[in-house]
Amino acid sequence: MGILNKLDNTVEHFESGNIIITSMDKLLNWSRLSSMWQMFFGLACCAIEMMATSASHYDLDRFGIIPRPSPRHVDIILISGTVTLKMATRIKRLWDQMPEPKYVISMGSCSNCGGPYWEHGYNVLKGVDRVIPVDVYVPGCPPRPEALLEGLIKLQEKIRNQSLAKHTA
Amino acid sequence: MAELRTEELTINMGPQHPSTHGVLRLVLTLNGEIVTNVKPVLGYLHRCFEKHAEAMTYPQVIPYTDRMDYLNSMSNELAYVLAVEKLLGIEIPERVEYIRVIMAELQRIASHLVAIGTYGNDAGAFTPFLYCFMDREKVLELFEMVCGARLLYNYIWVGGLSHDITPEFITKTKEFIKYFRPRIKQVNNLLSYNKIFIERTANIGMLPQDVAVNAGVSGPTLRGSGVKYDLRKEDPYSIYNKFDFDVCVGTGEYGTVGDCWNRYIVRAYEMEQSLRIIEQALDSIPEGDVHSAVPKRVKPVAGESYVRTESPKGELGYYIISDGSLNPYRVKARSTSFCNLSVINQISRGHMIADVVMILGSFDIVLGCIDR
Amino acid sequence: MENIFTQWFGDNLLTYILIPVPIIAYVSVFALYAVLAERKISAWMQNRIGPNRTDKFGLLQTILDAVKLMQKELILPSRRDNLYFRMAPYIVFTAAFMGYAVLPFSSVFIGVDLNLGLFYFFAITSIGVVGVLMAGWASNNKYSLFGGMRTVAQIVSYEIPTALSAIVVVMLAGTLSMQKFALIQSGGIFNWYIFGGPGSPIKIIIIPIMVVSAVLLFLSTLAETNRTPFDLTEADSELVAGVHIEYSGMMFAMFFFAEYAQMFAVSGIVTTLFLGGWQSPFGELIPFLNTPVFQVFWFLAKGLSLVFVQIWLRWTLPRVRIDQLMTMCWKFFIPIALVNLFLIGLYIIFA
Amino acid sequence: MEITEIYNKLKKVFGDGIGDLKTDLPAYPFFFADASKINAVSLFLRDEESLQFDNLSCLSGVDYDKDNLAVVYHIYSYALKHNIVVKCIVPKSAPVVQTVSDVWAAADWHEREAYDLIGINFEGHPDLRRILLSEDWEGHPLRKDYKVPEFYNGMKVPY
Repeated sequence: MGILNKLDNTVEHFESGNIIITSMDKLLNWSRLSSMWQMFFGLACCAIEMMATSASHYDLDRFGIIPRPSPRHVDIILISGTVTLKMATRIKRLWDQMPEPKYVISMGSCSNCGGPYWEHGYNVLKGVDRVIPVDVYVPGCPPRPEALLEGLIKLQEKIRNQSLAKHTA
Repeated sequence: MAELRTEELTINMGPQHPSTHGVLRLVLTLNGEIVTNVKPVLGYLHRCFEKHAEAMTYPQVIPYTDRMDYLNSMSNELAYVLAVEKLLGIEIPERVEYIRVIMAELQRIASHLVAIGTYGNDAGAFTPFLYCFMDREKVLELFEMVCGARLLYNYIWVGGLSHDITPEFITKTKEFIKYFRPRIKQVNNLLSYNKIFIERTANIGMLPQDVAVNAGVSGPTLRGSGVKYDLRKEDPYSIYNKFDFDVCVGTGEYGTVGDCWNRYIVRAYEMEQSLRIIEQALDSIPEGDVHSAVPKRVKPVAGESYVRTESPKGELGYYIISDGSLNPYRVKARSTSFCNLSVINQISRGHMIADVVMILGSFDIVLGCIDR
Repeated sequence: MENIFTQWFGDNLLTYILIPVPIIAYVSVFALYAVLAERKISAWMQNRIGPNRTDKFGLLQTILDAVKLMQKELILPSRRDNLYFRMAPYIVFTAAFMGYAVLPFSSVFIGVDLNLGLFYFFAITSIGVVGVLMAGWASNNKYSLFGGMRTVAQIVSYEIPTALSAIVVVMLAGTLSMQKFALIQSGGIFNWYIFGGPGSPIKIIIIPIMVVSAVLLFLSTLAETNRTPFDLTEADSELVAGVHIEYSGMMFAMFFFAEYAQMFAVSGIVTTLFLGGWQSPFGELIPFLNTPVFQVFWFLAKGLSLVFVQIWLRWTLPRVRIDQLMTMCWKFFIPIALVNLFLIGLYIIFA
Repeated sequence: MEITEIYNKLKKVFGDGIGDLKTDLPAYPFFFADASKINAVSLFLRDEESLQFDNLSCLSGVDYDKDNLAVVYHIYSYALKHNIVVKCIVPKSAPVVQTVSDVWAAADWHEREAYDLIGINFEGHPDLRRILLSEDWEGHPLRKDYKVPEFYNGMKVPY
């Protein structure tokens, strides 16, 4: 029921240059990109790096990213680690439980493509994008905190370029 | 008055739950707030380690052991490499052994810091968690200095190490020891001896000695029950017999021996002992070449070996069967958390939901280690 | 003294419409910036920086959070209890705000100076419990149900020590009007009720009692607002997010803001009862500091310091368990409060 | 106590239930035990005063050779500080081994794991379900002839 969803049907016919739409875009995008609440959710090795990133040394709170335990409160989910076939359905469900607009960051090789488990991992899902759509892929095994920050900034850029008027992605 | 109908409530904790330390799922049966049954459901992180090990050559398995228990990669590597070396029957230069011990002990500190920090987080105190992570970051810097990686190192090779340590590493490590001693006290003051924390953990989740031994519980979890059993002393591997350190056991300073607080405090004490070992090792480290014993091709004769080591979480064993080829025929990891976790149902019955969280935290489980 | 709006506009409808405006404005700004303050203070305590990307020092952070939450999809669980699920956030939100009606911000500004002010406050903040229980029940989620039940047990229990320790002051002051509490404590810091209130030097003997009562009141109100170490409603590590586990977007924001609004409301009560309300600590020594504008300053300064203490406690202490919480209430707080009450009664009779 | 002493003691009690002691391989010497007597053997190992094997360190299921599966027990004594390795061999056609989970609680989950990954049935185990893989998984992945399924629950399994 968020504003965006309601507007979806009505603003189709606006040109992208409309001044009201663009300044509205700026505000809404700014708010979305600077308060990306993250799901308190870790899968495997990368989760430790994710924790290290939100801890004192790197401090994700600078970007307004705070971990929330309930999927209803969050904007982004960091798939931090190997997604097994047993877990894949649960991740799909978690993603379904998140309210729109929602974003997914796939952190680390395992969730990008299966990582070191791509060949013999009979229980490993080769890439979380087979289950849920991914916005940003962060490579590395595990990615350093700096790499994760870079990925988050890339996601912020992506959000910054979204618009009410035209549908991107 | 008509009789009230009551029924037990089944509540599903995890796989996404803030305090299951990963993707463990616990199915709790509750009578009000009292837990009547806990059914752990594992396997949400089953990454087929053993299948991979059969498909890889011996050195190629080392990165997978890293990823098994990702909080103490060095100890995992060490255990696996010791098992392979036992199959090969090769002599290791003394310098390598010293460096391995230093790394394993630093890793123990890093792992215990995460254990303590997340345990504080489970209890609702977020600040100690970040304090611990701050110190852990310092250990990771040391690791980064020797092998370039923060979390998964692939540092300990069969017969040697990937890189030698530098004199700078030694000075930095000494600085770290000097910095870290007072920090242990700080964390203890902030968390371990906090009245609320003691109330939450003391006399919760009692694990009697005989149950612990019978269920294969090991490491700080076992020592918290008052069993003075540390493989570094009892069955010394590598060169642990050269160092002087104490085995810490739960003493029942608060609560009773075998409860959550005693399991927790063993870790805090152990960090101090690890510092002692590192100090001794740094002082007496001999010169040598860390690559001299690295075999060109790791191809052991047919046979099998089982090596147990004391990882930060407990007894970590690798059982390797070789059929004389380049790949292991079978590698079975006797993972620590797997055995430690198996007693959870037994000891958390009759406690409250909040206590189950504390009991789970006191085992210091890592799902990568449980599910492999 | 007359309310300043009544002085300006007379006793008519316009006045009653205007009086809540500054209060609501204050509460909104406070709730927004208390969230930011919490994040900043916790960051400093933990050797971090805290939000700093939105404007200078992250000043716009919570505003942007709010704008973002407005955009979020409102997810309604399919097996909810529709009416209660939708009503709950409003009830919690309203209850938290209504308490402000009787907070004396200054000698010339109070929402409404009821002669039963304190009673009204306790009554109205209890309505929030109903909202929390509704939310817990209607979400059709076992975790939120647990959160709801815990909160009810907790708040209903803690009302008793709260009221008992407030009654200590009521007995001394002989009134229930919030404005009168503040008025009585005029004449400097030593006339505040935490130091025994105004009166002859013999009051020294009740200072320990009053300090204990003040601490009791503060701790029990802490429990009533569900802050750590008593935040069993949410209890991240056990109940995931407690009652608001199923609420998304603005509905969640309302719970969030209500919590912060309540933080100041209860601090205001402690301030008014024990810390002299809007009275300047210098009393008549510097009359300039006791003008109505400065009174607002003193009231906010005292209230916000208590809010700071709440935040400080939250980021230092672990959480207690539900049975320990109850034990603390029924076995320690209530007996101590009763003894206090008895001793004060003796003091009033004999002194 | 030396491994030969322990072996002789066991041999005396169980006779044919215990196979030959093999010492020619690197690492620990081991002996085979009859899969239908392993429970009694374990109970004896644990309760006999001079043995006191109170800790089962590891229980591994192995795809032993072309026709056989094996279960390997690494047993230690905390009190007397000695250890033995016992193996049970069972044919792939009827992989049934007696459970030891009533002797050592540690065996409970290990046996479930061996059942899950290798497909050994433990007779008398109280709760023999899959532990790591999903309940509806087919096959036992650590068998050498295991073929990875193409799809599981609609998700493609191979890369």
